[in-house]
Amino acid sequence: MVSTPLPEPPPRLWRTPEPKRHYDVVIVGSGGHGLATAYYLARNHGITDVAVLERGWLAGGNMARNTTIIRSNYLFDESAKLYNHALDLWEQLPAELEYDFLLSQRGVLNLAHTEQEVRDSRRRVFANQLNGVDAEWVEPDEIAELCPILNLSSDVRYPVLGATLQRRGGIAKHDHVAWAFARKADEMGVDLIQGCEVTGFQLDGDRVTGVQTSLGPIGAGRVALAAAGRTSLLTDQLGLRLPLQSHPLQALVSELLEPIHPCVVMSNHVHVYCSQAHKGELVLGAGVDSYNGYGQRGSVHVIEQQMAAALELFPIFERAHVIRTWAGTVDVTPDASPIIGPTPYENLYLNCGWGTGGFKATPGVGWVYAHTIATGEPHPINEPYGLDRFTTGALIDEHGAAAVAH
Amino acid sequence: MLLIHCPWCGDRDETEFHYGGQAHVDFPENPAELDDAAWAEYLFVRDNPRGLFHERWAHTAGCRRWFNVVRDTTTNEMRPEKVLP
Amino acid sequence: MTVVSPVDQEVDTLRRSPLGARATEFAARSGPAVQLVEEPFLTQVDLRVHPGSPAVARIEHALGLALPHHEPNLVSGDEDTAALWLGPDEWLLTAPDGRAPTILAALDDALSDSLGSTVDVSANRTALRLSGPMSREVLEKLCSLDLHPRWSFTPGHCAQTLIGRTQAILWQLDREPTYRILVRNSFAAYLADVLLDAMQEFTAG
Amino acid sequence: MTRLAEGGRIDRARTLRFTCDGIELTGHPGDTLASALLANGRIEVGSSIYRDRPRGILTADGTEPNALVQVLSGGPEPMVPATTLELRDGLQVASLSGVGWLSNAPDPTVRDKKYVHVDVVVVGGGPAGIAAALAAGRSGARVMLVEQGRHLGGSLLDGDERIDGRDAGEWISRAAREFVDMPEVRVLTRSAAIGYYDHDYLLVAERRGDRERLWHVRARRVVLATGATERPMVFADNDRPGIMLASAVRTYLKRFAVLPGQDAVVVTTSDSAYLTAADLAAAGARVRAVVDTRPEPPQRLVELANSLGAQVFTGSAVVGTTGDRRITSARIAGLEGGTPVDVDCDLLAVCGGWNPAVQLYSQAGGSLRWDRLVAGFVPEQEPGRPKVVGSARGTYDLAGCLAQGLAAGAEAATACGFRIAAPPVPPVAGDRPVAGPRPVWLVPGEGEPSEWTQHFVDLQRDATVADVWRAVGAGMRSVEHVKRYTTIGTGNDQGKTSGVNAIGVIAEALGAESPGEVGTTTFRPPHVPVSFALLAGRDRGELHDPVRTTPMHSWHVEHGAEFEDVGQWKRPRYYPQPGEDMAAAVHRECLAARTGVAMQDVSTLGRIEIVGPDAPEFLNRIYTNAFAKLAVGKARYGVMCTADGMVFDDGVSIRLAEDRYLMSTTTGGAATVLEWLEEWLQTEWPHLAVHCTSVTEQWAAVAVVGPDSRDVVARLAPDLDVSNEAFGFMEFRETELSNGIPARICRISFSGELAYEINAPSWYGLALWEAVHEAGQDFGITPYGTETMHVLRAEKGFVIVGQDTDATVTPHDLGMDWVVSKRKDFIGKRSFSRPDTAREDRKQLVGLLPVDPADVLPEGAHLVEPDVPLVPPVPMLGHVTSSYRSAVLERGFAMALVRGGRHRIGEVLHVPVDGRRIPVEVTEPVFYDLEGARRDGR
Ligand SMILES: Cc1cc2nc3c(=O)[nH]c(=O)nc-3n(C[C@H](O)[C@H](O)[C@H](O)COP(=O)(O)OP(=O)(O)OC[C@H]3O[C@@H](n4cnc5c(N)ncnc54)[C@H](O)[C@@H]3O)c2cc1C
Ligand SMILES: NC(=O)c1ccc[n+]([C@@H]2O[C@H](COP(=O)([O-])OP(=O)(O)OC[C@H]3O[C@@H](n4cnc5c(N)ncnc54)[C@H](O)[C@@H]3O)[C@@H](O)[C@H]2O)c1
Ligand SMILES: Cc1cc2nc3c(=O)[nH]c(=O)nc-3n(C[C@H](O)[C@H](O)[C@H](O)COP(=O)(O)O)c2cc1C
Ligand SMILES: [Zn+2]
Repeated sequence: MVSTPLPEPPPRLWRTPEPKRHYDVVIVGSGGHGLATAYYLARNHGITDVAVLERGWLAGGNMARNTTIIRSNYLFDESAKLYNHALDLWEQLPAELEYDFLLSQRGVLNLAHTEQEVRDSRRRVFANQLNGVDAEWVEPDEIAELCPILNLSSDVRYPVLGATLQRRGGIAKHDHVAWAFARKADEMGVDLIQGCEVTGFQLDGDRVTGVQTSLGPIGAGRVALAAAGRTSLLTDQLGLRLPLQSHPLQALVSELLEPIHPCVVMSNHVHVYCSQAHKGELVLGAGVDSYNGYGQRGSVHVIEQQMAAALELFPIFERAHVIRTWAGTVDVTPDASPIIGPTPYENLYLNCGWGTGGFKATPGVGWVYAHTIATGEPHPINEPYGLDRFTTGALIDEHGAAAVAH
Repeated sequence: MLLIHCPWCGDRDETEFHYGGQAHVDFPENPAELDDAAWAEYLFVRDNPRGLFHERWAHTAGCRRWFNVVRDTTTNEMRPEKVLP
Repeated sequence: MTVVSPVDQEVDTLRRSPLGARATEFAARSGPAVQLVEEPFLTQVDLRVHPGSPAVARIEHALGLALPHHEPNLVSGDEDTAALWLGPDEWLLTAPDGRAPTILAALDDALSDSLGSTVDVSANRTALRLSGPMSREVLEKLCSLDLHPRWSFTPGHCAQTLIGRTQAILWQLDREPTYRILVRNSFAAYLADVLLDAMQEFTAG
Repeated sequence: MTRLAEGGRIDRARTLRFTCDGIELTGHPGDTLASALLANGRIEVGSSIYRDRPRGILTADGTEPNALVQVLSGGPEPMVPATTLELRDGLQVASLSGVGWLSNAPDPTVRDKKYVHVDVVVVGGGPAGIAAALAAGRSGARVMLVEQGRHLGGSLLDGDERIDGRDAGEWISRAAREFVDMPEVRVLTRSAAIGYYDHDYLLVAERRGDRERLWHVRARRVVLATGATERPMVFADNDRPGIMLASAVRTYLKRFAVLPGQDAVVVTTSDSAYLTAADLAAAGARVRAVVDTRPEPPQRLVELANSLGAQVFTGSAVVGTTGDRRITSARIAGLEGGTPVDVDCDLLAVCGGWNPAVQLYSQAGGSLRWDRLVAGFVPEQEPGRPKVVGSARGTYDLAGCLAQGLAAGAEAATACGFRIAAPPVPPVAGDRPVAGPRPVWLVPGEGEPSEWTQHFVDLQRDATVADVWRAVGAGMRSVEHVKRYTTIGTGNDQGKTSGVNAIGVIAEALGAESPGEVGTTTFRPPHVPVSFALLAGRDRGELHDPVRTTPMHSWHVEHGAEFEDVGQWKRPRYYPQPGEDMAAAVHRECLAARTGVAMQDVSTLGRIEIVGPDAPEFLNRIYTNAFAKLAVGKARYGVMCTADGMVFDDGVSIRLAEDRYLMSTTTGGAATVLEWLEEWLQTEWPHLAVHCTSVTEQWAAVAVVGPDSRDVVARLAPDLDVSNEAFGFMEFRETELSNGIPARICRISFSGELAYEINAPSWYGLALWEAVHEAGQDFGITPYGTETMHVLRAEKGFVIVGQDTDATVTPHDLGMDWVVSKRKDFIGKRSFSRPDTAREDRKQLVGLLPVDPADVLPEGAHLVEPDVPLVPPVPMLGHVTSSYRSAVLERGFAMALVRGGRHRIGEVLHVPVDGRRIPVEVTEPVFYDLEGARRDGR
């Protein structure tokens, strides 16, 4: 026996309740965000008459598909606040949720391969440090110690010139994170209803009073969307057009391998990122497929390029095997930052646009979104993330500022 | 790997093309007259349907022409868009 | 077009083609199955004109060449002097070294007041000649076009496409098959490298 | 020894030596590692991943969950199924327990890719696939037949069927010969179709010793003849070595002449395992019992079993086993009760039923349906989806498989324009009607299912019935949840043997009607594992990404330049002389440009010719400043913005003629700008008569910079009047250089000094460079790289797009209001008046002078108010975009984007670095030659 099994999940997770006719709050979508929101509505605001409606199986969307990278070393103040809040919560969640979902703060390296990437990276590190985000700039010799399998030779197409390091960053077992939230939310009385697709809204003028679902109408005091890639399909029902485009995003895993890759490595330029999950599989991802798509499948050249990139960085992966590839549907905004806040419709709230990087925000966004829903006002952390930024021009352009996603 | 029909060069692999998003979004006649919201709509808001989507591609590695197609965003089935008058 | 402009011998010796220094290497890595050589300094002129323009007839007359436009991806002429379809209103005219001034003058005359453009791109790309019975097999490792002779790609066809990770103009010259690949200078070394790499299967001892 | 005296497709004349776990063994060409191990009497492989239970070879193909080995020889490869690994001389392997390992040892394997187009691709070279390829091939269509195994034939290789009056093997050989004679048919064996992508794009992984090839197959029609795979049964202790799939036992007997056991029990849910019993007996094994879950199996089969001397148990199953490192007995009990019987055995051949291999059909977007009669998931056979034939769709009789194959092949070819009628189906013998199976998902054990911790469902993941029960007990209803809770189906084998059994068990746990109600999990590529290296192909190392170089590159290399990656280009960064570091070299290069003359290779700048009567109007719309009125012969600097008003490229454009401009772009931006221009031209302004042609590589260019540059250019271009009066700033001239090179010389300056950019057709690039170098010798002309270029331009406050800007910066933010036309409209203009974009206190470009001139600020550092405590979160005012030590100023200086920066000029701010605060004065972003006198030279 060379491998240790994952910790056994708890024997009780959730009920399978019948939907009631009305809830104080209906959350659409049981991804990590919907579940964390339900949990914090109950925990922080005492609101437990809540249903989370899920068209498929619980947490079967992007929550089931992401490469589980957690970090908070984003450039802009707004982002640093949001993701660092999430990171603080991550650290206390295993105890609080009484669930070992394998949070592993093994450190995240973002590699820089060009002089401009070095400038951008160092800019981010300086900003992080002033924002209280643990971040360091590391030179190749230090990288070699952190991740010995990286090819740090100067004799490669795009040599590694340095990296940013966030030691508190890492990974967690995605499915179990969702189940941990689900279990506690369920315990506190939240109804998790699967196989229930929201197809439209009940309206009283500009006030949302409930939702139409594949299981019939359900009334709601407030409706909170947490539907990720399908958000705009819902808002289309109201004629509310959002700056969202849904793209396939692919990822893949290798067979189980003995521990070899001790941290998380991301490279924007060579374009791949990789970690080794707890069981031992290498988990790799890169960028979205170029076109819009809801098919949860992508094109193979994206995978091939990703493999070529992986081998540039990690020659030792040569004979590892891909055993499975898959895709999610991610909702991308023009500035690669999320939208969290109220809508022009009374009682309708929006959380979307997380694109390729919303897993790490799960507890943080649950917290502030719950606050927004409970009080009707954005939490200070999500204040800048309103829809109006696209009109005023106050984008939070993490993408434009050359920070990496995921 | 999508097989995309360039109306000029014929069928080519997706890797020869660049995606251009929704088709038929015209640059406003007179941007100065638009209010901020309408301008923001032009800049940032595009349809994102599940199902048939009129979209643009550019044959960047080939003839460099832009053209429109209709694609089903769930199955990726594609057909040429009828050339509009 | 019959006028051959005299090539200035002295300044000529100052020219270097992107792969000029690698000729012996190419020869050494070629074999009976497949051969690679650079064909430097071809005259190349990019012509843009609407296929319905009255200038087209004048241009064809001046060049002594049809501008293929009824079907895409076709070449008229021969490997010496040719017009390659690049797009619905775009052709690449090729000719032996040194003809650009005469071609440009002839085209500008023929275009006269009609809309269009001509640009000398002779130094923008170089050409690689890939020939031998296995040359199609070599290309199939790098290029996703259907190169099967019975179907779409035969002598007299050309296509702008990707070869490996670079864009190129692929032109089949004859049935052997022989291909001429026009590639932008800065990508020429890369293209040569990937071709030589793909050839190795058929040329290695 | 368990190798039979004769038979099999092995070459007994030759012996291959190999080692497993250090033990030396032998086999023959034709063996797989698994068959060779079995022939050596070794059935046990690595123990199980989590429970340390002994495990043995279960299958004879790529569905193997247990016998995954680490190949040690020839570049270590993890997790290779022993059942598909072809034996070769010197092979060394080690057994694994579900986890492999990686090593850096060199890998001799050559891997490449090939792109092919076919009319019809047939996946699977069994009878159905061969038939399909024959019919399609005879039409003249381009056909590809791919078979993952070593030989064509599929399950015919293990049987005794006869086709067309001959041995099936002969039919296969005849077909193979016919394929060879059909020029448009390509047969690939040892090649697995691993992925089915949109628009009928298949990936086929071929493996042939040290050569691997990934075929990219674009097909017009696809026929899937992937066969069916056998599944095991779920009973207590069903995982002991010696328990094998019944069909695998047959394969070992027939293909490899290996008898995996002497005392056999056969347990089955359908007819097919009786053939295994017969073959075992024929090979000399004792078949002690045949156990059939069906109360009334076909009488002829019962008679057959009896004739073999086997005791037949009907309506029964194996409910448990004993044995330490190998099975020693099977406990047989009636499914409706009764006293169990223990039968000694060293081999238990199991047939839990058959799973049509529907994975590729599902990957293709096809839907599956549970078929009760087939007792498996079968393809729905929807129109527009690939055609599935043979046992892949649950057809288990040979005649049916052949008929479907021939029909599908003909139909596919016809659909591609190669008309052909389906050939007649050859008569078949030895093929028997197949009676209905009786699957048993859960063989009863002791106690409750929740306690059945030794009823294994997924051998590779060590997951049991108890695990499934636990998942369902926790509240899970979906097969997807159970998969993730138990990890069933997530191994190397992707649940090929365990998947449907798991679904059956879940159905039982949920009390569902049938597995169909539960449904499958999603099938995803790759169908069989494929190495990272094969997917990467040749795009590695030197071929990873094109290296773009200028015509002068060889000179730079010879002269010791250090290079920088800019986009795909290699650009000289600086030219160190012996003993110099970058700072010293840059200092020297800068001084040369400021005090004498220096030269830089600027051939990498993007260049686009823009031609047509509407070119002036077009550039007016693209650039923020006006270009329509630029005089012919003159040059102008321009900035372009995206529609949301952010700077995205800049450069100098010159007007060659009334209707012709030559635009230059940044090195990295060339392709993007050309695409941008085409997009606007074609999709927004098709009425504008303008054509764009990329001429980046048409031109080589050398910047000649410094007060002595005029003299150098005068020497170079004797025909040119280089006086200020005759050749003004931002003008260009065409001339012939002294060596005869035709050149276009432009007076532009990115350094503030008198400077010329000499352009010549790129084939003269090296000669041009050498000529400039030569002409400048008397002036000590100094080649310089990008780093010096950066310093020089920063001293003058010129921005570099992408360094002093990111996608959040407007021209106004850069203090470049002068470049923004008030009169005309252009792309991005409307965005400037948005509330946030119009804010006065946006981040604006300023200069910074460290109060201590010795300080050089780190680029990327942030600015803070002097009195702010450095306790996070520290409010930041902006960041340093460019920072250098200036040779002429003899001090550090920087440029920065600072909130409300224009109004802060004169203020002192702090730059915190490593806990230290560096005080800096905010200045205008021009540091040198404020009045701009130097651009005209001395
Ligand atoms: C391949 C991949 C890799 C990624 N890697 C990372 C990473 O490393 N780090 C990181 O931080 N982020 C990563 N992400 C992004 C991250 O997964 C998402 O941003 C995040 O999961 C989105 O929030 P969510 O969990 O709530 O979304 P989801 O899990 O997608 O939840 C949305 C739910 O809404 C349901 N739904 C939608 N419409 C309806 C409806 N009409 N009615 C009812 N229910 C509905 C969906 O079924 C779904 O379950 C990755 C994403 C992908 C696809
Ligand atoms: N219950 C039964 O009695 C039973 C069950 C199964 C099969 N059979 C018999 O088996 C035969 C079935 O013929 P068939 O042609 O349908 O199937 P087959 O099993 O004979 O052949 C299928 C072939 O496809 C190959 N294959 C599968 N997936 C592949 C992939 N992704 N890439 C490349 N190759 C792949 C396999 O290696 C195999 O050789 C019939 O003779 C039938 O009687 C009987
Ligand atoms: C972090 C992570 C690790 C995974 N590890 C495995 C694995 O070891 N084996 C496996 O088969 N799938 C693995 N998967 C992929 C899932 O099987 C599955 O493909 C993914 O959840 C998407 O669902 P779908 O393929 O069913 O659409 C993993 C997924 C993630 C996000
Ligand atoms: Zn085209």
